[in-house]
Amino acid sequence: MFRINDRVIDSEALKTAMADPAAGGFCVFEGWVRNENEDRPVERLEYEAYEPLCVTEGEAVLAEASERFGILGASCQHRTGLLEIGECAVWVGVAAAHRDEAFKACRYIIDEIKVRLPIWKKEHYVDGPSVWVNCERCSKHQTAKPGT
Amino acid sequence: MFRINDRVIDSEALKTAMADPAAGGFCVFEGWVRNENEDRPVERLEYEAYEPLCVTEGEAVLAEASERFGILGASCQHRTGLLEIGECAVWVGVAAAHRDEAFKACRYIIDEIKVRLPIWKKEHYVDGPSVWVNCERCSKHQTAKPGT
Amino acid sequence: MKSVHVRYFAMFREKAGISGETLQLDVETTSDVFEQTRDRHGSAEPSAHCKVAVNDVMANWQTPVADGDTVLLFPPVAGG
Amino acid sequence: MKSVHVRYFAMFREKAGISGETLQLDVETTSDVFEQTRDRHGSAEPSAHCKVAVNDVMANWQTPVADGDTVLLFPPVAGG
Repeated sequence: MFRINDRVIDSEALKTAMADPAAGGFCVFEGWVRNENEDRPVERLEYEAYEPLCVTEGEAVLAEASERFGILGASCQHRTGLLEIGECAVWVGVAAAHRDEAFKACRYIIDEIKVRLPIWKKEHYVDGPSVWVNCERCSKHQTAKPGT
Repeated sequence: MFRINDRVIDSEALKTAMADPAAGGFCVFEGWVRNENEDRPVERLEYEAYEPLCVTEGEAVLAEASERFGILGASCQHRTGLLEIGECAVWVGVAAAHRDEAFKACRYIIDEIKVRLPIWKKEHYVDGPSVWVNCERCSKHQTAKPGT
Repeated sequence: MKSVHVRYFAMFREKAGISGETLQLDVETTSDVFEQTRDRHGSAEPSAHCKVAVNDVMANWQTPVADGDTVLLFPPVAGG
Repeated sequence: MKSVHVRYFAMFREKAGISGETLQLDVETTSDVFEQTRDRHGSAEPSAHCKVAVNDVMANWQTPVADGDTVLLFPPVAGG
């Protein structure tokens, strides 16, 4: 299930909901707010999202992962609003019979979430005005390898 | 840090201990006891380990992952003793600046842990006597020899 | 001329100073809407770096726009 | 002849019926210890599928064994 909202991510509850006696491997990715980006100290992040299409696209990404990798379950929650350094901005969990599918599906989901969902990130810096992250650097981000 | 013991794995505590303001990505793998193996229903698992060398090898694996992938932190806990279906047998967590290193290092650690550490797994079946499971790498040779 | 509801997000919204407006536009596709509102959303971004949706369905820059449609203009995304 | 402390684990321990013993063996390497205790640990496993440690340090099947050493015989591992 895909969710996007401004609530703190409860990773234990998300995991518990995925319990499956047929699962032998469980892979999680969490995106944390880090204290710098491209050598500039970051104070906090702000996420804006267009939630209706995030849910549609997010559910599509989870369904694709299920089909491609034959996993038992996948779940994702993304936050919106102001986040402090160290907070979890996005959580992806995948349960599978074996670890290979779990890792591959988890990576697929976070990679797709980052480039397909209408979500925007504003960095509030210690030393200057806030900046929408990809807007100033998108050419590089679009053509180069995925960042964090 | 690598730990091996018979205590229930507290994944939240393990994660909290890895908090790092420079981390943007956190990848976890959990190995869960699943209810069947090669089409035989499994009732529970029993892990035996030679703990002194597990710790030495486990710490070596974590150090290798740090060096190869330039991550910020890595941690692993493995259980011993009797485990029920659905319980977490092994937890691997990796914090890194970016997700690519986090995923690669996490996968490296669990792959190496499974083939290098002196840990043995006995499957207790619903329908017959218990059997020591052999490593994935050797499983083809083993399945040809029932009763060993 | 078509009546098109245009919505701006994130950087586009901040540059336009409004989150949306209804415009009378001579347009065939979403690409035309993007170009004709460029002075409003103020972006130097090429549309290839941006995304677009029509009536809450993800679209592309060749998607036709009909009278009364809502076109959502998304600057480069940065989820995760 | 060397006095060698041999320890058996998991399947080897169960087949030997003991977790370890001290044996007088005419051996040069860990491989010799593995072969000469095969009737005790009862395994048809080739040593290539197994692991060995000497005095709590991971070793290989060419590692020399000295008088008084402790050789740990590990059946195929299955962590995780």
